[in-house]
Amino acid sequence: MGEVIFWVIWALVAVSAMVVAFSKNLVYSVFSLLATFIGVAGIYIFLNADFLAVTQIVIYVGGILVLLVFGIMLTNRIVVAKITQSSLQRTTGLVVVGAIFLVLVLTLLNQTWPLATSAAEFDSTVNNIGELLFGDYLILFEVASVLLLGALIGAATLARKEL
Amino acid sequence: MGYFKNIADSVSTLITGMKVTMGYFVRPREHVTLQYPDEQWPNPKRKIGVGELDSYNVIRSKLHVDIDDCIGCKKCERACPVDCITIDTLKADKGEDIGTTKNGTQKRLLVTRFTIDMTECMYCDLCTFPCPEDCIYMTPDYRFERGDNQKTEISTVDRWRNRQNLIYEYATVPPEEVERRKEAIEAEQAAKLAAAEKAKAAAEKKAAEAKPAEKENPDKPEPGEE
Amino acid sequence: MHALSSYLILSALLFSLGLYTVITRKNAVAILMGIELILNAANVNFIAFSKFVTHHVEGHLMAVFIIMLAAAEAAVALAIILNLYNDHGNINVDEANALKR
Amino acid sequence: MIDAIASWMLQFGALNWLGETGASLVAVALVGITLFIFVAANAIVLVYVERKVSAFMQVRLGPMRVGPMGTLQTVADALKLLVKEDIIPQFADKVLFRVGPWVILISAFVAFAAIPFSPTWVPADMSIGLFYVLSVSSVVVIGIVMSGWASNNKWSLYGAMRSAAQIVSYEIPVGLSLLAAVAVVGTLNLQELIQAQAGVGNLFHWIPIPVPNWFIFNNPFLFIAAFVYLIAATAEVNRTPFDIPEAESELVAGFMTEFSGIRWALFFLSEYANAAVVALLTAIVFLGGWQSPFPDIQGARIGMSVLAVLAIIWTFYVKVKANRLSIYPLAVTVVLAVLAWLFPAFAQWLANPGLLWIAIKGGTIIFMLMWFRWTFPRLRVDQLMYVSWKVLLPLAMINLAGVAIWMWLTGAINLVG
Repeated sequence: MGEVIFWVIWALVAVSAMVVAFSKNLVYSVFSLLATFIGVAGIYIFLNADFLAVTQIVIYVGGILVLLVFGIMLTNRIVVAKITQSSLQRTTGLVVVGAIFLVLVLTLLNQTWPLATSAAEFDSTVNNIGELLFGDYLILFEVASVLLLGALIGAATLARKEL
Repeated sequence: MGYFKNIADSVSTLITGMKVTMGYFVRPREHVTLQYPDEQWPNPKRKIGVGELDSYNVIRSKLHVDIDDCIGCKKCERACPVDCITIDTLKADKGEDIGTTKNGTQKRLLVTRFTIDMTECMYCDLCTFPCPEDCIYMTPDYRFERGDNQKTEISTVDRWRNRQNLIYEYATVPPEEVERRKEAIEAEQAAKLAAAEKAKAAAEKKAAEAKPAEKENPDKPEPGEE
Repeated sequence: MHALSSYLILSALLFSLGLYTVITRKNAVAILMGIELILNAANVNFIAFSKFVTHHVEGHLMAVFIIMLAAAEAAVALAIILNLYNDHGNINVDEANALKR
Repeated sequence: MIDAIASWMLQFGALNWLGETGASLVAVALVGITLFIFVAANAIVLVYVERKVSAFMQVRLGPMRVGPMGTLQTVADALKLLVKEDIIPQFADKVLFRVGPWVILISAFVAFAAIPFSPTWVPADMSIGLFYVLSVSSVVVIGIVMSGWASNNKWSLYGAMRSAAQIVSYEIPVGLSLLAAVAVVGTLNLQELIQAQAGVGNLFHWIPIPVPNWFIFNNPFLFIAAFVYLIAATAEVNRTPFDIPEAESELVAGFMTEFSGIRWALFFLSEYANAAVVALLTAIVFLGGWQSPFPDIQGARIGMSVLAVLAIIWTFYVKVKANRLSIYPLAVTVVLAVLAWLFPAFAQWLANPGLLWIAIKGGTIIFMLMWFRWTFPRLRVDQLMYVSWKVLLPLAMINLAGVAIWMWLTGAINLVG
């Protein structure tokens, strides 16, 4: 059962990411990104990363995707519901990226990973993440918060008209 | 400081507003609305005409005919300045009693059609004065909706300019009856015509004498009960 | 339950598609979408390894920081794209080849 | 709960053929269908209540014709919407137009998966329940933008963009105000959050008035946080006075302009599902969820008696002040108090935590939402942003710091996790 759901989500992520990459309609691209993000959140759940899955939905779907949609709506003269986008060097790009993908997959499959021996799965990650975030990684956390503040101020400054 | 004052003002006004609506919510029911078809506001009274012009005080909302009292004199039709009244009559049969009006007048004409086009009517009240039987008058009934039993067939194309729903038909004579009477009258006239022809033919025959018997005209209808 | 490789292949696919989007698209917002795909691929890798190899939540922490970074980056990038649109009337990156005009 | 139902099903020999996965699948389907029926019934009932509440607040009658007191009006409306012609504008984006309403409905619907309705009834008792509810309700905005965009109508697009800006802004005060409660208890699990609110304590820890140990009475900062949450959440689910995305006097109907029939019904369903989620979440986080306000039988009796006395005072007040007799609250509370004193079982039932209490609390919050809606005029767009960024956000932040200081002062740390 879980196997079937896993592969369905896997296929959802793959197909929607392909739509993002190949669709001529920019709006379809951005909305199929929604399916990609939610599918990746589902993949996280299969990896026992419940906190990460929810964070993914909150920040990617509720934040970044909305920003992207705003970006599209504000940077096009909207006449009809369809916004086309053009691409450059499609064939070359496809060949290069396909080669990279093949190399990656072959490498991954031929590699033997040092798999963890303990079969115990962590039940909930929230406590562990919280303790690490305010323990070992406190400096990183603070730096990230400063970064976010800087990004906020920077974005607000850049987006002003009289720059 | 204006910032905090703004917030304080907002909070206090919000609370005031919520108090008002809650006051109405918990108040025992004193609704403004009425359950319309069941209960209605009374019509307003007005006092313009006095004495013999007392009928002038009627609110003129709809023209109405008591068709049982109508004698088909067409005085109202002639009085109407906008020709919104149409009356058709048929003579009653000889010796037939089609009733009397409330004034005791014997009715002689059968009113087969009495339509009032309320889309044309301008509520001038002029038709009510000539009526000898006081059977056409204005009513204060302002509801022009018709029940389902009075619905007329409207073609979809003409719906937007259709006025059928506001042309009121008051005549109560059923169409078969009208048809029957019309046929009877036609037959009577045809019979009269036939009799006249016959008489004429007989006179011609008499005049001709020697000629052989003529064939009947096939177009001529059968003579009635003569 | 599932082999590590199924996650890694998915991640490789996401990365390749993101890369393809970045190198072929002209529209700046579409390029941003490709970058998000690449970051997602990295996240999947981090979390898959943290479950199968290290068995510790430090990988999750890295993913949290990546997501944070992605949010900051998207905000700033969109501000820049809006400026680009104000200057050029479109956001095709191949036409934005002058520092000032 | 899913596991419980599945194992319960497997106890019957006749259902053994399902196997473990089949049983859990059936259990998931059962819970899902039950929740969907709950959402649909919730929308139908709430639409009726909303119309009646608005009518009474405006001295009208509301629906009266269909059924006794118009109770079947919304059922008739729902039937009408189901059989209405399904119109898709010619130049709309057909795919997104079809998908949009479902995105909104699903994101509103799946939030119920983490809501605990009683000590045992919780569809999925997850360790990140609160965060989960917040996250899935943030997906709504994508559905709104999708439907607004796909309509190919400028009013729809305006509504969608307003909605996106509004929801993204108001998510922050919502999160911060809930975080204040989370900081007190130290868990994101909704069930543990409720369990931490059991018992009776002093009002704001020091004022010697016995109140239930709910977070709204726990400390003054959480009291403010509850209101910050309620206001911000009202905005997040696009209800009046924050309904600029569908402002009917400016934007026709905002993002729903082009929708009709069943798709429009989906919007309505999700709107009221969202309102229910907000109400239930307020009840859970700040009002003790399914916890009873009474600690035991004696507490229930005394509490009901206090209520009855309050009702008597209220009746006299109204009689003196406005010369009217409002008999219903008096009668109900007195009867309940007498019942509680006569039958210990009834008092025990009142003191038990359960579905009754979360329903009462959620219903009160929903009534407050309706009360807001029929009292306040709509905010302007700039005022909306002002309220979010300049009032609610600083207030929520100060609250968060205040909660920490309060906990340090009182030593009232009750960590669960």
